[in-house]
Amino acid sequence: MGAYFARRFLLMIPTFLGITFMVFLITRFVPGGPIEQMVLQLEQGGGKGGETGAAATAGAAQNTGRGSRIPPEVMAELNKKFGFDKPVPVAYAHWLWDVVRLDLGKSYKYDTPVIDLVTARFPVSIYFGLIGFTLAYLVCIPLGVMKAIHHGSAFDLVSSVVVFVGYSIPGWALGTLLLVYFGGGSFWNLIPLGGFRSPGWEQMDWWNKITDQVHHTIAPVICFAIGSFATLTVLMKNSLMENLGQDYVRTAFAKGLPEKRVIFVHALRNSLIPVCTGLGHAIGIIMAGSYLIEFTFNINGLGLLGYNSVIERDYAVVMGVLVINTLLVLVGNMLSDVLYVVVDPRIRFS
Amino acid sequence: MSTAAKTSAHPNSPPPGVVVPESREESASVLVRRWRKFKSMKRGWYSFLILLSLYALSLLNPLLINQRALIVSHQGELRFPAVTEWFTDRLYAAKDLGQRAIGECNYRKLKEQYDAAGGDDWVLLAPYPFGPNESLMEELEGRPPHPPQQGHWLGTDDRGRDVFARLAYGFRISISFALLVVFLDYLIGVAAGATLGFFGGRVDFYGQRLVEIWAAIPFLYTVIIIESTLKPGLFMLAVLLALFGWVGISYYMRGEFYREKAKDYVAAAIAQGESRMSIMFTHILPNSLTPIISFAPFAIVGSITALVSLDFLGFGLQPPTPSWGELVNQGKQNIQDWHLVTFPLAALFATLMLVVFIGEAVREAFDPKTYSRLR
Amino acid sequence: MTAPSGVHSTGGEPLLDVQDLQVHFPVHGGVFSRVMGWVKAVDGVSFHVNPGETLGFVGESGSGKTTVGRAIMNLLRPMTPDVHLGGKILFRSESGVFDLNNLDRATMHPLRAEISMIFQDPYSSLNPRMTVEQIVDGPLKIHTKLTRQERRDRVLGILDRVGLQPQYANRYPHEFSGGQRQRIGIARALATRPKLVIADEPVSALDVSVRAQVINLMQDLQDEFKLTYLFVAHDLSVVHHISNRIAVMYLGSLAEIGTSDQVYEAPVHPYSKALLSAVPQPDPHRRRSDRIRLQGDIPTPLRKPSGCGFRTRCPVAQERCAATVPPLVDVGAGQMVACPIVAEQRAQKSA
Amino acid sequence: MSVQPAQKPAGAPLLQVKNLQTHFAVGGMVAKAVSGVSFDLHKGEVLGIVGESGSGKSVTALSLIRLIPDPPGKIVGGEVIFNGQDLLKMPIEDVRKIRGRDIGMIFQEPMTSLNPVFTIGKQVMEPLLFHEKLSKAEARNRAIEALAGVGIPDAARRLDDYPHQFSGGMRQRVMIAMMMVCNPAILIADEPSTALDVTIQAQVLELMLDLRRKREGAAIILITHDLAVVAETCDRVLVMYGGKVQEASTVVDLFENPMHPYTRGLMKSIPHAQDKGKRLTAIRGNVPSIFDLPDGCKFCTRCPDVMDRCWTVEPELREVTPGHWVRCHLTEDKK
Repeated sequence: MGAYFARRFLLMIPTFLGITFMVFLITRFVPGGPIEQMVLQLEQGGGKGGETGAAATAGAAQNTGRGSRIPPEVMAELNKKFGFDKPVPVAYAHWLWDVVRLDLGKSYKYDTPVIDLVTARFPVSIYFGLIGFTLAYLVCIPLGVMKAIHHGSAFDLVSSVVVFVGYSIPGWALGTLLLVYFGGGSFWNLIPLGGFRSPGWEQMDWWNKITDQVHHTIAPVICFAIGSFATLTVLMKNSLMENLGQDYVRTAFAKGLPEKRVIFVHALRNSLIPVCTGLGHAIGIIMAGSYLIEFTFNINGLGLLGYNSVIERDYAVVMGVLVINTLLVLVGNMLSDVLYVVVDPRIRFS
Repeated sequence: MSTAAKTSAHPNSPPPGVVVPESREESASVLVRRWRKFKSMKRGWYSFLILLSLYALSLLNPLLINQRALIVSHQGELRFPAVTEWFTDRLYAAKDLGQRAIGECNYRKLKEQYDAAGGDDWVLLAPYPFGPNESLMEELEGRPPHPPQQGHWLGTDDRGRDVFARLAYGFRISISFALLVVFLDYLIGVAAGATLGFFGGRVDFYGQRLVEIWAAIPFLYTVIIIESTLKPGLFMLAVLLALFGWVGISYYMRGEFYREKAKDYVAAAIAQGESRMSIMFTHILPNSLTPIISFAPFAIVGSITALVSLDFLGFGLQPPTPSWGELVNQGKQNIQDWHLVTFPLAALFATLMLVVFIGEAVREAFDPKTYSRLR
Repeated sequence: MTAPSGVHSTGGEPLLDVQDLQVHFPVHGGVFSRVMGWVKAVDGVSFHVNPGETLGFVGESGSGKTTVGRAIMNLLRPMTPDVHLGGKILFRSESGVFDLNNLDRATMHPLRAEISMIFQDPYSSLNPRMTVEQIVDGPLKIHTKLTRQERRDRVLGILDRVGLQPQYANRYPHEFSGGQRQRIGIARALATRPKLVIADEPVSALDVSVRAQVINLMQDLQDEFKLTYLFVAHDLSVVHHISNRIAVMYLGSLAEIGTSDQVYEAPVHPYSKALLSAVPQPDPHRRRSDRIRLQGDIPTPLRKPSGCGFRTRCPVAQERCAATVPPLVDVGAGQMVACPIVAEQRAQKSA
Repeated sequence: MSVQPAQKPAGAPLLQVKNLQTHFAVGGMVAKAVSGVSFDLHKGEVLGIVGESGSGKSVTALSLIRLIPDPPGKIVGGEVIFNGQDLLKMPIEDVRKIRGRDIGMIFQEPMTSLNPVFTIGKQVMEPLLFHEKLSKAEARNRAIEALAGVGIPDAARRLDDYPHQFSGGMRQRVMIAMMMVCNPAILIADEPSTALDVTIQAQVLELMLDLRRKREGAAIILITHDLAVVAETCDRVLVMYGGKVQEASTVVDLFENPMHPYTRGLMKSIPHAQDKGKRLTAIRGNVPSIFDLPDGCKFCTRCPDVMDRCWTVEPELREVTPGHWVRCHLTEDKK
């Protein structure tokens, strides 16, 4: 078992290297990179910020061809700054060495260290993701258990329809629907158009702080939760039903145990194994969801940061977000393995 | 059952007039029986028929939903602008058909013009005479997006393009795209899983580690990065998604290969001297496809969702490709225009729902489980 | 090893001569999945099979009896990567003597027409997606140059011989009962007219009333086609019934080998004795009161006891049993026993 | 009508089964897995139920304590009288109080019959905690006792082990300990030794028979397909085929004088040492699927002595000689 975990842990290293190197390579060889962005800014008389988004990118891309107006010394300096003067492996090694020292570089757009940007946004993403996931587990596990126990009943059939519907609506799609219908467009005005908190939240009293936070939380959290709602419920149901048909359940009944004990102690304990081990992988799902849902609700989390940095070719940030994202996935997988060992004695002792 | 079966099941022949109950099942291969079972499940079967006919219909979109006329009779000469454009990309200039305008002919106006002139010339428009990429800003009043109205039941988008036309073309693209992605997923996943499962040992051990590494890549973000930089077309995007989508299938396949390989019919095949390839492809593969096939509809749901999500983020197919996700994105920017969000999402929802129904039926047909209860 | 003459033994050279066969399966572990240990499923087994006879192989689960059969069929290398095979498996083919343990795929290939196998599980041993005809035709297609029609005639002929109507040829395995499926398996094994048939628990999964049919069928076919059987089973009464000689295996080694009556009526090895005394008798008047109760379970082959594998459960074990692996010793009339203690007792008695 | 042993033991039967019927519905077809089985179980006896796959022997055993999976199974009729009460009509909660306390049951598959995520100790203690309301400490001691009693070495330590740390034979011992820990009056064993090796099988059967030593008057129902096991362990035996009892008698009587053609066929199918080399006398044909049973005698399709009326008229189970019951038209004629 020690070897198992050692192996899992060692595997994280090549995984991390593989992914980051691949993306690093891509950022090297595509047009519209940070140099072009800088060139563009220099040509426009410098200055940061200003026009952002897709328009700026498009402009940069068009400008690449005629960057010759910049003096070669300046170009060389720029290249040096971004490490473009070195061969890719060397540049990657430099970058990696910096990452090991927790230096993720500097965002050219915000002119701040990437690590600060990331640590500032990270709690926001985790806040929505965790609440959403907890909500999903809190609803789906009891629901799945109920469906298994009352398999074939009206309740089971009706809730199956709900589950199907949930499966057919991506979380962000539900989010846009909520925004259009409840965000004060042409219909009701029940939820804010997005954001993590209202502007001026810091100045509110504690009661308003809480209500404002809840107000901003409800819609995104529902969208987060719905993403895993169907799979989780069905997984729980099938897992329990499968276990109810196992021989050991028959043994438990043959011992004369009450039905409640057989279902909720013997069968449930076993059927929670696949559900529990999914918890670790949830981190990866939270991250993937955050790109879409933070984009939908305009929440300033890690996902939106990553999204914007891609659009603005802010590669230091792109790489930084990727590093964090990859690490989270890897830690999540590791967590899943640990949970597996904790909940299943067969693994623990082999 | 045939009489032969009867004699063997009952070596004693009954006296005349006595009917011995017999198994009613007729001889059929596993696949045939599963297909019959699938057909017997009404909801899934009808969903399948509906989706299949809609998709077939959508393949004829250029003849049904098109601003270009099907037939134009001008000065005794027949022209087929829709078909011509479909197969050759050739367009008719306005002046060639007697319309006083610059650029491509506007066939709706041409029809009005011919009708007004009352001559021998005539125009047969498509049933829904608006195209997916055609801006209607000049014809409609007000600024786009136009709300639903007479002639444009689903309104127009922010560039004045007909939403219904874009939805219909978007459907065709979504389904085609999903089928392509799932096909590629299966190609890679089955090959990888089968190789690992069949050879086992060190091949499997190191292969599995590689697969684990690959599976840990933050898929969506990486696709976004690649998308934003390489801007691939539909096929390359499908390949890109497939590259990240095959892992689950390979796990299933590997497991199935391991399970099937341990069965004695494989040992029998080796014992009789079958080649490795034959064992892999004619013996094990057909027997291990079952769970994979029942998984396919859900993979299609995943692919459609992935495409729409990427389009929504602006990293999907290149504009001006008609796309559901792009419409929703517009709707998110203009939340007072409810039709931009509602209709594409309704289309998405209905499509996914149909596929899910099919998936449920396929799963039931391929992997039937009877859950029993003790008390 | 000198050959004890079997009942049907035609004398002369044995058809199969297995010398010091070893089959060790690797156990992987650690970070890089290195080989951490070996499961010695078969550990130095020698025996021979004369043409036309039936050698019965008995033993409990984990004894390695099935692995012996699979080693002869050369099934282990393609199925299990890194398996270690030692010793020799000499097979007397029409074209000479081959060591099956050291053949490449190409050289082995033609021999597969001469050796075939009947499997235990009538359900998993037939490919569910193939019709009966395709299944029985499989070996013919590979090993003969017959035309389609000739092969078909031959398939129908074999099916008829094993008691299946020709109408069954186009049916799928799931449409048959266990006994019928086993007949299909036998038909497949006989399609190429092999000389040696390895029957791996061919009747264990069958209902009692059908079991006798299949045993009879196998005996009839043996007479008709001059087959040689290696009959692996755990049911001693069946093995005794069908075999000329019986080999008893325990934990990867042979405990005893001798004629069927020698082993069944007068076993010498303590394990054979215990095994026989444990077999329930279908006669209420002969209830055993003298049953030898073995203590404990069979040890796992991964952690085999040193010396004699049976010493942990053996009623007559002595200290020296832990020292060396006992060799097979002739205790008279060709009966070979791997136990020095009983061998000495025998010698003293007869002296 | 119930089957009586030749020598009636004193007192009322411990368990009376009357006309038990259990059906299974699969894919629109109904299989009469058990159709009208009746028998008595007396104190202190070992009753064997022998039959092949599909004969209904296991379903009979499971039906006794209502452990029939529903769907697809259903007990559709009959009575199972224990302590003057009909188990089939009782509220299921009351049956649960009898299971494990008064009637224990052992299953065939030792590998899957124990819960993999709980320790052996927890599982063996459960019946004590629920039926005898013992404290944890008391239950623990009794569990150790029980495990030691079935020959598990170092029982006190192994209490905290999980099932996968035990071999198949050891798991079956744990199973026996678990089902006998409350000293039940009846132990139902459904092929308890089939999945085990011969040397282990002997140990397990002996352990079970030990129950009678521990509790006076305890009875055992042993389900098996192996006539030899019956001969070695049982006092009385029912031979089942096609969901019906075809023959019932004492073991000695059955082996000395088998009357039903099926029983005779079964006995001749087993190789006997003295007949080595001879052909076995096999029963022709295959065991019919329980969905395709004939209307008349269930064995008519394979019977060597079949007559025309066997196809249409099912014979009654009759007492041909004292204590020896047979369901066959031939024995009717004899009488």
